[in-house]
Amino acid sequence: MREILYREAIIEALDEEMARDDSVFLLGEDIAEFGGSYKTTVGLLDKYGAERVRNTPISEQGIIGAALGAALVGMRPVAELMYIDFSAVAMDQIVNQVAKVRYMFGGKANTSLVIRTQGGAGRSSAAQHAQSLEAWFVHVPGLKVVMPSSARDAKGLLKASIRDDDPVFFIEHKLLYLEKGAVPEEEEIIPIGVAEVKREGGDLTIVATSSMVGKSLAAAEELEKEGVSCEIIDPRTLFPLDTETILASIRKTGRLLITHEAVQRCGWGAEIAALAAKDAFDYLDAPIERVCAKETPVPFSPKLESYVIPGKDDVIAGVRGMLETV
Amino acid sequence: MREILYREAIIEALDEEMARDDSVFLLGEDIAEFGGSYKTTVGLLDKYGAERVRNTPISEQGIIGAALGAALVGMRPVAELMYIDFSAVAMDQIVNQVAKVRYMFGGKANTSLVIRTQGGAGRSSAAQHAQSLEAWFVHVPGLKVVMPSSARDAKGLLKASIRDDDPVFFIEHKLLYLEKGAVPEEEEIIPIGVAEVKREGGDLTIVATSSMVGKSLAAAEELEKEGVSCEIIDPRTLFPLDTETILASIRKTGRLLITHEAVQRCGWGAEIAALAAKDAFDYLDAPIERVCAKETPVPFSPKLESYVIPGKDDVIAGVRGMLETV
Amino acid sequence: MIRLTKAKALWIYETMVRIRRFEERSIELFQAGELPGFLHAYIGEEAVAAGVCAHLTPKDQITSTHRGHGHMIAKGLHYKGMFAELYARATGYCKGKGGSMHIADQDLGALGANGIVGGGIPIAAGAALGLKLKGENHVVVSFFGDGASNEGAFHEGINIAATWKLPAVFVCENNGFAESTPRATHQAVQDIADRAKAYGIPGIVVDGMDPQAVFEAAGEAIAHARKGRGPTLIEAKTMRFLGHYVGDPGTAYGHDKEVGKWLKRDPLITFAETLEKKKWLSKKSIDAIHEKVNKEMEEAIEFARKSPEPELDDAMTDIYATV
Amino acid sequence: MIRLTKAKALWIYETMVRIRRFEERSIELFQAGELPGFLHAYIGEEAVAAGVCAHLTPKDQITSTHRGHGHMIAKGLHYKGMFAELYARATGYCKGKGGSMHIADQDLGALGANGIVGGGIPIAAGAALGLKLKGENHVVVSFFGDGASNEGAFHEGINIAATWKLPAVFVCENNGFAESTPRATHQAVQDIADRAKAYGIPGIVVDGMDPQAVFEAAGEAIAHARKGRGPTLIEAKTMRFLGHYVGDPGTAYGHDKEVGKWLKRDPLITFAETLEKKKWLSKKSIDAIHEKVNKEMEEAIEFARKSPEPELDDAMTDIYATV
Ligand SMILES: Cc1ncc(C[n+]2csc(CCOP(=O)(O)OP(=O)(O)O)c2C)c(N)n1
Ligand SMILES: Cc1ncc(C[n+]2csc(CCOP(=O)(O)OP(=O)(O)O)c2C)c(N)n1
Ligand SMILES: [Mg+2]
Ligand SMILES: [Mg+2]
Repeated sequence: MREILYREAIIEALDEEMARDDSVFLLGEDIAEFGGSYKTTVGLLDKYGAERVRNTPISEQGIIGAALGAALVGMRPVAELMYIDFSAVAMDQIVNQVAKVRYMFGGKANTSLVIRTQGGAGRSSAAQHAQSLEAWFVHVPGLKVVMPSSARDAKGLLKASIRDDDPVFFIEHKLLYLEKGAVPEEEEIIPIGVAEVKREGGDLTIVATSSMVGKSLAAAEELEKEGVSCEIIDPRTLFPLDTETILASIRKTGRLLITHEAVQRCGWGAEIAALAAKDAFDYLDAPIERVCAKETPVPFSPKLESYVIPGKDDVIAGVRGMLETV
Repeated sequence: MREILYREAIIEALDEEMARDDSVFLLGEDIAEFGGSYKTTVGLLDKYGAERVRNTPISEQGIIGAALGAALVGMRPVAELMYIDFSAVAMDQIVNQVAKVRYMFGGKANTSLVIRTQGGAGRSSAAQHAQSLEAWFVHVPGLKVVMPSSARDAKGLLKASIRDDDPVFFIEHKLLYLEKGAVPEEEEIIPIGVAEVKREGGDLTIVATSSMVGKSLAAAEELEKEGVSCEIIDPRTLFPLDTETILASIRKTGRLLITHEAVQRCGWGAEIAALAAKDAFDYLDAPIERVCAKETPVPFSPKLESYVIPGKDDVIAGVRGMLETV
Repeated sequence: MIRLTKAKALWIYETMVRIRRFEERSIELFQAGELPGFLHAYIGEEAVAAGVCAHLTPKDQITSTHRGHGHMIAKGLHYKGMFAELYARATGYCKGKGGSMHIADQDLGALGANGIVGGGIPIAAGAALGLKLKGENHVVVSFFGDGASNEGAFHEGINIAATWKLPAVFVCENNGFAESTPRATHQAVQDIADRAKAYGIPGIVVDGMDPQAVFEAAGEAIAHARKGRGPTLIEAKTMRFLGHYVGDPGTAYGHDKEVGKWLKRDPLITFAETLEKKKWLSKKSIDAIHEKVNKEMEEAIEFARKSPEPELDDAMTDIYATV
Repeated sequence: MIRLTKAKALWIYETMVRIRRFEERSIELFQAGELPGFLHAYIGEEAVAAGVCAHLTPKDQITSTHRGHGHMIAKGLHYKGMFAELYARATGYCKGKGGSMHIADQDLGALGANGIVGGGIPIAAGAALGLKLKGENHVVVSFFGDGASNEGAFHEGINIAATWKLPAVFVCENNGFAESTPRATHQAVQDIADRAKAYGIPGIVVDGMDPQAVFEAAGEAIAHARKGRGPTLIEAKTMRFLGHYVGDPGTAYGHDKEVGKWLKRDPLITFAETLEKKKWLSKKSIDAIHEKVNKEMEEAIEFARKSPEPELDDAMTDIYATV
């Protein structure tokens, strides 16, 4: 299969959906001539024009409100928030408006829109440009939350998100943009709500999201050499969540490690731990481990940043710790 | 001990701290002549004047930014956000500014400020006026999060919060305002970071917050009649968290039920479940149970609202379910 | 200028009567303990909703506020679904899930009341963008208060609409108070219409107690928008005759001192007089209107009372289109 | 009017040289791969920071932006701590935890650069409120860009400052671009200074390439604020000579076409000429200034290079004052 960059996969998904459906359009800061801060909309202005690839003022509340209003009258907007950190500026529109209008209005509301953004650390962008805030959005009924870890998932899930009739909060990762992966030429829609077992194994289950999937795969390679066999599950969509795939793996391995780039406390991993401690309790052979960012704002210093953000070695250490426990 | 209303306890705390320290002042919507939407600042305008009890424009970003700026130059503001739901409007200032400046500035920043707000359902206020969003703030390093369940805690913890040198996100509950409780006449500071065992028991541990503490106590009374002895722990401050008190109880009882009014998924309860599944794993005799709001925006209809929000009976059912499991 | 025809004038008058009566009855029902939640009454401001919405078709859209009943009635929503909603019944516009602050009907172009002050303004800009992209010649009107004009959402929403020349009209109902806060203490500018200068769009001050003045100003702004010339900010100076919410006496913050002089300008009285002078209405026809409205109102209340509550399971539907 | 004295003029000139040189060297170091993260260079806009900060004492406060080096230097921060911060060293202003976008020093009245566009504006209002409550006669200046003037935070922050007549000055550095977005496509208003009308405060347009003009306008606004008359919005028309961030060629969005005509108005050149004409500076003294600045700069860079990185444990300090 041909290989393309994660960021190219995003462009392809947008391109194909815009070609397919006139009601799909893009809005966001610097997405037009500039092609987006992370170059995820390059070429689309030329192809679809300024009406459908709209540079906005720096007005995040306005962007999300505009997307919602357009959706309500029948369009399918794809709004870009340049950094997930800036979702804080638009939080009211995302949480109190977008997520709730369908319910508040008794079901009568078109809210088919996608909010694309990117998160994560690794570029010395410091505390206001490197957060991982997915847990906030999973906590909000009315939103779907998607977090692809590969180019293929990024493309297939973005296409599914655009076609979905619910608001989807779609979280890319700044470091993954330049990673290559196999993506089929032919159209592929990856359904929302289906996890993928990225690696099979029998000794323990690792549930990993976004950038931690690749790091976990690398960790698993090393651990394999020590005779430890890890199963790695990428939920891909944090809500709706494919609990069955996760629980089936835990029932098989008896051990669970969860890893994500967000701060541990009240992070999404806690939800998976809680799920397992309830629905796979009898199968657990060891304490549930979490490998997450340390509980601090993200520091600027690359040295401190890589200390704070979990890496392959942290996953390995986590796994080793769990096996010793027994 | 004399009994006063929870909302009166708030007023007393504000009053005493304003009298004690000139740098303490209040700002928020309709807190002056009106005394606040929930009457938690009544009388303070007359006593301290309009400079120190400031009605603001409807500008939540402005309110929090103003509090932060004033703190940076040495004041100790207490900002009120009328509903926790409106924190979404101010989320950038709360999360990207207030919580992070100390760290980003390398430790050189006065950020002694309190953000008071109230959450919770029970008054048919519908989806935008009845949320419980504490998990968002616990997920943000740099913030302390306080959530008192009684008049006494409200007063003692608010005084501690105002004296604290860190930003404290202080969450009251709209239904508790009119509940009476014993509050000492003499000054009492309740330290941040210390849980309280609200009831001792041996069969299972209930960790409950805010309005769920009272409901859990009522549930425990009934369960006692069935011969079930519940220990109820109110963490009071969600961060810093008194993990020792919680873990000690779980080690004693072997069973854990967590209950809060927020939506279950990615709620604060997940963090407690994850904590237990890691640090009390060997002591757990049963799956960890969560009794939380159903995963939906809060409905307007009182019938639906009380269905969605956990009540005493849900706690009882949760406990019974856990005991059957064994 | 679009002149006020007899038909429009009568529509406006009747609409104001409908709003007034709806509010009076909801207040009574609320005070009798029949309605849950809380209510913000629109009484006193009827000329604004009626005067503006007289220009709108069901394909035109509005966004509204916590004080939204008047806008909804003027936009064509029926009492039955509204009362049923206030009663939290399954037959309500929101199936009992939204309540007073979230009444909406997409089919009638009502994109919702809103419990977040200022929250509807960017949404209105977005709806206008959507209509423009669809190539439909409809407009969006966003209603909001003086207090809302201090929210960031106001600034961002109007700036976007102005920059993109969207077919939107922003109607600020300046009733002099944001909850308990008098306008002069929440902003230093004299006329909120001046804020239009920040966006390079027309800003118009209009007497919000005069339905004809509102009608004319709105007509121009809406025509301007329909022609693709972009948004207008209309400031209608008005007054709520009651407290912020039903139950607020309004005394703590000087509302009682202010309201007196406005009561004399009650648009229901003054406009009836105007129309009588023009011979467009008679005492008799006025009575007939009131009677008809009253009758419809009581029927709607009966409908609401008799309607079933939602089932418990309904709490868990309408969260997603598909899961 | 506060006249530009010789002393102030020389201070402004030297400050501009310091800023320019700091930026030139950081760009070189960044391109050599010595500095992590990313940088937004202030080159071209020096007259604004220098002309405004010429009026400020260390007790006066500023808030700044992602493009903040110029403001920090003009506010009195030293190169050593700044370079050390860019190098992510423990000796940096933020101990290596903040980087370019978060340089701050409370002791010098620098309440921080800010990575959130518009984020500093409400904070500035708050600092002004704090100073007023403390009864201190200091002022706060908030710097931000044309793009920032579309954020809700701009609206809310300035409205609060205006309503409460706080001692604040809002300085919009209008460089015609928000990242890649030309100003005309992000707002319809011609002069951002017109936005002052939305708050009932003075709005002034000033030539941001002319240090004297900036100095005079800022002097008036600051005096106005110190007298308790409330805030002013100053719009300084200026231009960044480089792309949005170091590495952005600026070609994709027409910056290259715009920048040409501005380069001729480089304040470092024109102001030097002015001062030479006035005989306040000579070629020789200019060279001496450059030499001194260069020397200090290289010392600072050496200091930074030799400084230790933070220890791993430092990652977990400064999150709370007490836990
Ligand atoms: C974001 C937000 N902040 C505060 C409130 C609380 N609140 C509800 S109505 C209101 C006053 C609104 O004033 P205005 O916009 O003038 O409308 P009016 O009530 O006068 O019609 C306030 C503060 C809210 N609902 N949403
Ligand atoms: C809230 C927020 N939105 C978007 C960005 C990304 N961003 C950083 S700088 C910038 C452009 C700012 O333009 P302007 O305010 O004119 O300042 P300039 O860069 O021209 O000095 C943008 C969009 C951000 N940092 N914060
Ligand atoms: Mg008002
Ligand atoms: Mg700019």
